[in-house]
Amino acid sequence: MRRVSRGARALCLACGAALVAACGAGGPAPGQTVVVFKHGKLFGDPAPLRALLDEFERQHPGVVVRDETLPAGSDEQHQFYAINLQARSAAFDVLAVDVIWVAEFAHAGWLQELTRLLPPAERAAFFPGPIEAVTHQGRVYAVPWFVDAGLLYYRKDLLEKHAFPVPRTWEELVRTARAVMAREPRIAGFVWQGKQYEGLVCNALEYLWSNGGGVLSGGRIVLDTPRNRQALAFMSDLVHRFGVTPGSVTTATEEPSRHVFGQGRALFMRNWPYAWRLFQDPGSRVHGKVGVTTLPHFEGGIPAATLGGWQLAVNRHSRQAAAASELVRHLTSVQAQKRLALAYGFQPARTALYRDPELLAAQPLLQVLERVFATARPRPVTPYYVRVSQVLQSELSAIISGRKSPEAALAAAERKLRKILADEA
Amino acid sequence: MRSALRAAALALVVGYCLAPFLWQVITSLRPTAELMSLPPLIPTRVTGEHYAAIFHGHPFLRIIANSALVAAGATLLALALGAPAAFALSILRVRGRAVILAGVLGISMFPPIATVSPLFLVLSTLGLHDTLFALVITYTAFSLPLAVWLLTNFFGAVPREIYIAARVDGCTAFGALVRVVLPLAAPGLLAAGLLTFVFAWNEFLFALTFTATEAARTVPVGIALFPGLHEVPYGEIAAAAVTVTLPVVVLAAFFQRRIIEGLTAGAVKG
Amino acid sequence: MKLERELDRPLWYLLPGGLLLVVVTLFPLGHVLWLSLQRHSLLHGPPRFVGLDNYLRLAGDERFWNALANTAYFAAVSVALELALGLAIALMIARVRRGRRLLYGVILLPWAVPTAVSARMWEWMYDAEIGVLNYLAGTHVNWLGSPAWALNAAIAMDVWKSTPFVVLLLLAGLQGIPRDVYRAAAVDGASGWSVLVRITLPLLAPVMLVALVFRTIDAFRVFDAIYVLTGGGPADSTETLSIYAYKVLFQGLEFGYGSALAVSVFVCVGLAALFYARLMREALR
Amino acid sequence: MARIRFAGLEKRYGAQPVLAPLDLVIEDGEFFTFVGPSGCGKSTLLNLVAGVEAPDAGAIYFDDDRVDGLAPGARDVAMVFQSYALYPHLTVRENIAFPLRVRGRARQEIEREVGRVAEALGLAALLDRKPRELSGGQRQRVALGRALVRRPRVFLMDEPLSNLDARLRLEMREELKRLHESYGVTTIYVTHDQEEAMALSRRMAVLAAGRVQQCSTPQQVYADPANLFVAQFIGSPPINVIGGDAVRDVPGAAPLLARHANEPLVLGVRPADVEVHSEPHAGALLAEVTMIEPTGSDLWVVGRWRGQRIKGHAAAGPRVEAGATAHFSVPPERVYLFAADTGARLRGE
Repeated sequence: MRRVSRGARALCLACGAALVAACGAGGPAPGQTVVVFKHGKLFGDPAPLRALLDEFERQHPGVVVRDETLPAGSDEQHQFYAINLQARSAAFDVLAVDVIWVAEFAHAGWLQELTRLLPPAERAAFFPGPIEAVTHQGRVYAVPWFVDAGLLYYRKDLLEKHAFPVPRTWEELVRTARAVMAREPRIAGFVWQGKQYEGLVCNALEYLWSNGGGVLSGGRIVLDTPRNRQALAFMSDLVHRFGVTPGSVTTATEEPSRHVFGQGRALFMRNWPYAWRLFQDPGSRVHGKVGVTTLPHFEGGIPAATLGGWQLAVNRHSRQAAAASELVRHLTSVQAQKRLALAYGFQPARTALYRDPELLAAQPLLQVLERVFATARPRPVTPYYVRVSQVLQSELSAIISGRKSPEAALAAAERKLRKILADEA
Repeated sequence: MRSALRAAALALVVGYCLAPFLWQVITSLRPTAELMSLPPLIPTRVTGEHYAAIFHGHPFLRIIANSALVAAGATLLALALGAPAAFALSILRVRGRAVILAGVLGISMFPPIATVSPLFLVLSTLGLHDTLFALVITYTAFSLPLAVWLLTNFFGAVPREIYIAARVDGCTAFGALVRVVLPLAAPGLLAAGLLTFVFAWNEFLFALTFTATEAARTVPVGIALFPGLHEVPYGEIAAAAVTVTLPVVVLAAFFQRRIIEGLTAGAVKG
Repeated sequence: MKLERELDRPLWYLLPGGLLLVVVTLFPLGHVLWLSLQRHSLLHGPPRFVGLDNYLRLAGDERFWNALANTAYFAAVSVALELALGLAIALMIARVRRGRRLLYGVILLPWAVPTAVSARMWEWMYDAEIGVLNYLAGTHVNWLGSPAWALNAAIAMDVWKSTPFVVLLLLAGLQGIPRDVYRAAAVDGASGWSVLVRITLPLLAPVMLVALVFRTIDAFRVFDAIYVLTGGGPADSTETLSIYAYKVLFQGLEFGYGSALAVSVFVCVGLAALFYARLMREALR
Repeated sequence: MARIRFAGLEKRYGAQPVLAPLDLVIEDGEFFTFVGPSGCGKSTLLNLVAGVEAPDAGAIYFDDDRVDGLAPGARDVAMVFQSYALYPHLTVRENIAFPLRVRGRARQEIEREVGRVAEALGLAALLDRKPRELSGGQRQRVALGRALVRRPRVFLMDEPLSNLDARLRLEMREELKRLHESYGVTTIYVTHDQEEAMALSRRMAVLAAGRVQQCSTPQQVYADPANLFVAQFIGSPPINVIGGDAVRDVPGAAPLLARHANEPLVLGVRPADVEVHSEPHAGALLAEVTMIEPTGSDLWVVGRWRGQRIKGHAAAGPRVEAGATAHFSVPPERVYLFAADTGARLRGE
């Protein structure tokens, strides 16, 4: 093809070369087994994690651990794993899995069963929520690594100033918020995440569970119930009747709500634990004025928080399954979780660590978090979670944007979710 | 009176086009403290902290380099493949050229969403996911129809006798293309090249799906997904947006006559 | 002299470009059509041929119809505004002499800025609490957060970004009209308005039609603006066909049903193109 | 140099014949012209010789080499175009040097040859100008220079002078003739201007609808036309044509008509051979004068005889006025006879 000018041909060669280089470093030395640990980018210095992996290599001579990171975006990691696991790739052995993927990947037969690592006796050492998330049809497919859950942030100074206790129930929260809003200029009562995305599902479930409701029970959709209608009506009223939550909640994700609270322009906020560390910064306008507790519940309901965090699993097509399982055991051990907690501020999945004096000294918040994580529950554990979530996102958004009544939205959601389960069966 | 009215209207048009961009520039110079509060429309003091931040914290330079490389690569390839095709269609007068041109125009209407998933699957299995090469090839293919269409119009303006003269003077067909037709149609090549470059510089859907890390991430995706896990630095986003817009604006202003030629040749003869 | 048969056949020149187009455009389209006839979800086992099931599901999927309605509304309103505004601006600046280069540079700016980047700019301006639009207008409208406003906000941004394209096309069309046509009209004593209606617009019609085609097809393919501005929310009020297809394909990883959605976008664009092609042929006759 | 031979050369566009099978030989060094109205196939023939178009049948030989399969560049043919076809982006020097540079000739050789040709065509002062800075005549000379510089075997000229103004055209005609005499390259010249063809060519072929009507020397074609088309096309002002029954009344035509008593005939006589007198004259037709055309050197008189137009050359003597009658003498020996239906020439023995 003499027509393609030399320039174009040179370009293709250059890109080709860049491609080859990108494929990674040289192969292992002969006789060594290489365990590849794939996980989302950890925000912070990679050295502590590397130290843990080196320690593992010392304990298991002949085993080399290569640590490869993926972009932080949850969607992108989800795509990466699905593409490679479906293509039966063995390019990685241990993978960090979001709490909502375990059921999906296990159902697709991509994860090695790890019940051996986490026999029933051992499970009590972890919080119940994560354990429920990693169990599929009675078998364990991942070991909880670290935990995340929804919290209630409140302005300690303002509550003391206006002599209000920390609210235990949603009704109490609304009463307190309206009272303080009346006295404090330009302050929102309660900010949270209402944009149409995964975060909205996390927020809404906390209302449903704390009113004794939910989405799934015994593998069946139980959504359109009076309790759920009452819970979501309340959620909508926060915006449209009580005026406690600004209308802009429909575009708010974690960061915008954290900004509003961080600027001192909100009394209460629902968010993940990461925000606490940012408020400890002396430069923050709310430094020292912020308190954290479990989210309120409805009268007669139970406290509940949506579970997040990451679990470690082993690739079903891995050629070093044994070594990989050992690595998972090592990384989820008490010592490992403690060192990771100290280094990256992760919240350990093992309950024992929440009474470890050294850790408590470094992170006093852990005391509160222990109570929160005890009540933390995984989002509906089903292999079809992504489709379920897409339906919930649009119906919940319809409720808080005032486009549909809670009753209509719940009815539509129930119909669609039933169809999905029937469709997939 | 009429001229005053016309001047006011012009000011309105210029304001309409520039205002959003100007506000972005102001935001990018606004100190973080004042970022979130609006009473002061114009910041009390100007700071370059955001510009420093985007090049320090985020691999922003790499993202700009990626975009420039991909856009330049796609432009070169699109011209390298488009020019001979347009030459065949306009000067060599290949049979059935009206059908081919209509087909090419048809392809240029393809919505990216219609072909992004199979391309994604194929590229992933070929291990080309998250590589600049994947973007270059895709962008070349998607800008080729427009490039061929424009170049066919521009080559059409070259008198046929000149091509015959070159052939009679001893050039092969390819020789005539390189020595005579291309130099004469240089303005056209530039116009088509610019339009291809701007298309590749602006493209978002393919970049979003085909790239994962800053190894191949381009500007539009880099800015759309700018915030890290915890931070939504509006100041830095503004700085990034301004930094990214300036080169293209300079390019557009400098080559504007060519771009307009390209648009008109493409459209008016459409 | 030996009979040296020069390989002059033009097909060799079309081959490289054609090959690339086939491999990167036609083949994937064929593949999408094939995928749309299958139940192919990356998460749930190997693909299975299911014929038109995906299309039946499409017909029954109210979210598809909502997305189609949003896309059609987006296309119709944005294109109409862009043409009207574009024509007004083109007529206004057609006779500017001084500073013409600078003016064209300014007008080119919105078109040169990547859509995703301008979406971030407008998202910042549209912010309900600290956005400059609310501040200047003294209002407190939740532009991107309320179903009533969100899609219109996206349209406003698209109009800002794409009107320059229309202005440039129409300017080219205006320059195409020979000067002496206007001189003749002046001699005939035609006034400003009748010159516009009886001469300028008719002569500009073909170019306006081309602008209409380009813009409509682009509007039907809209993805960047919506993805960055609202992600399709709130309550799917800004979810267009491309956005819904993207979610099904790359979040739900359902390549079968997602491909059916992608085909629906392709069909819409195809119909629009055919409709205009016929319109154009009549206009040119 | 080359002796050009066409053997059954034929060209069709789809089913429509553009060039009927042509068998013709053009001698080495000859200046041969193809003349005919537009669309008669002369440009197609030129393109076939140049190699830009491929024939549907037949062959072209330069001396003994068959060339119709070769690429244009490989035929060692030079061509001058009506629109000059200069390379606008190259200077005069580069334009003239182009054919040599494409063939990879050495730099000094190129400089020497370009200098030689520029000198010969008076272009030395213009070498560094771009084509758009030159006048029509100068551009035409550059086009000639580009053709001459490579000493081709054959020169092809496609109506090179028709874009020039009348006076410049005559000047260039002389220059072409002078150049041909000094270089003696076999030249095929194509034009629709019969005057130009006759002035320049040693032999010429009159073409109509892709078919050669007549091929011989200009004088022969003028004096002894093979058919009515040739007679009407060649010679200006165009030949008088008298048809219908009036033919029999033309005085002096009797001996010619004798042999073709019953065929429908057409009679032709060139205006230059018809003398117009105010007084009666032997063997003259009496016609009413409709128009007078003074052309400086002589005076043309147009009359109407038996409803048909006739044009003659006014001899010296009293002036003939429009509206009056005059006597148009028709010398029998200068009359041509054609068959009315086929236009074929009929010769009296």
